[in-house]
Amino acid sequence: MIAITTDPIDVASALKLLQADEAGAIDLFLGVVRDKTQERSVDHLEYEAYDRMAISEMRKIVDEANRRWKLLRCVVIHRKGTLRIGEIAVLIGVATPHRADAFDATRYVIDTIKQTVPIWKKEIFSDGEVWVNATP
Amino acid sequence: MIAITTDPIDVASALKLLQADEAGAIDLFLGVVRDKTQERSVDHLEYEAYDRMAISEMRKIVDEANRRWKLLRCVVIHRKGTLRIGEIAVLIGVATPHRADAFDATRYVIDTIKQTVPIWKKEIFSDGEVWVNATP
Amino acid sequence: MNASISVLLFGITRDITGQSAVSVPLSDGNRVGDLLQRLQQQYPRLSDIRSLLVAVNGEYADSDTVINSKDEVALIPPVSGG
Amino acid sequence: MNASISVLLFGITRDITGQSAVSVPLSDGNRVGDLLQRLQQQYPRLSDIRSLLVAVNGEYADSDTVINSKDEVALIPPVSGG
Repeated sequence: MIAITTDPIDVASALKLLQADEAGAIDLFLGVVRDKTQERSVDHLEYEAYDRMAISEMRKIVDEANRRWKLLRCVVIHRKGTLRIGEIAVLIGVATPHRADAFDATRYVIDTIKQTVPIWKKEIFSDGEVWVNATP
Repeated sequence: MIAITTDPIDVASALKLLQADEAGAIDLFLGVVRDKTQERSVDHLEYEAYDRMAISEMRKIVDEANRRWKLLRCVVIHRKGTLRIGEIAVLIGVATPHRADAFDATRYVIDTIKQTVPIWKKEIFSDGEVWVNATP
Repeated sequence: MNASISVLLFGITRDITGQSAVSVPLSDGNRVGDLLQRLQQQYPRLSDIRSLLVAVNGEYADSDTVINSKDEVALIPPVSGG
Repeated sequence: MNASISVLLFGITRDITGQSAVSVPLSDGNRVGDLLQRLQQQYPRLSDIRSLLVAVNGEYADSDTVINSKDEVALIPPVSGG
């Protein structure tokens, strides 16, 4: 399951989607809004997505992970809109028979999402704001 | 938090323990009872622990992970008793500022638990049973 | 024949232009590279961005890719999801 | 002075002996290696196990470690948690 949502990400529902009788390992990665970037205090984040393309790029990443590791289940949910500190921005869940594949695949998916998927975040500080990575 | 329990492992409560304002990444690994081992159908598993020593060995592992990666939060819960297919046998949760540390630490903790912590599992098949790893 | 194409804008490019889409005059046979050049002339601050890619119909496109008037075209500033 | 020590058993060692603890005669100065030897004489099937460690007071112990009568001693067959 691959989704972009403005609602809070529900870990329990994601976990249900990952269940499979052949699964011996589930790795669940959560990207969370933290209170600081390079020692600047973050007030909140704004995430924006080119939804259609973001979904199709995430689909490519999951397909490639499937080719490399033969996943039993894979869930990718990215949130957009306003996110406060402690909220989950992205959830990657992978179920495999053995644990090395679950770790490798989860890490591949999140690393690649950060490189290719058209989603952008703006950090809002008390005294300004910045689109992350946008300028040198 | 480090625990051995006979109760089902509650992922939502573990997740609450992992929350920290400085956390940007949470990795959650679940070891799950799967339906097959080397093509033999598993009916259920029995886990047994030398509780006192298992807790202290898990504590050592978490302390070492803390030294290597500086974790914000770490939760390790191992279940014992009778476990059915699909049930969670072990949960490792790690919260860190950045994701590479969360993945590395989680993997280190589960890999090392499997090597040093005095917990044993017996696989019960329809036609027999075996203590995993016990005999050549 | 001259037409124009609407280019979708996200993130910093939307902030720079103040719009979520801009209309760019397009001649037959125009390529992604031509589009980028035209946009940077129109909005010089786009050159401040670390890198600027173009998606055509939801796929990353080379600067050689020819744009047709029915294509969905988007500017893709450096992504920062996750 | 001769005493005896109770050795905790888990997993396959509990199945082999049919008990969750066995009492082993212990002389002053006896070491972990002596204990293992004595147990393997008493329960030859313990030699079928891939490896057998001993914990003294909840810590893995070398075969040189001296066992005292107040120690908590346990046999540790190959672990398989997780």
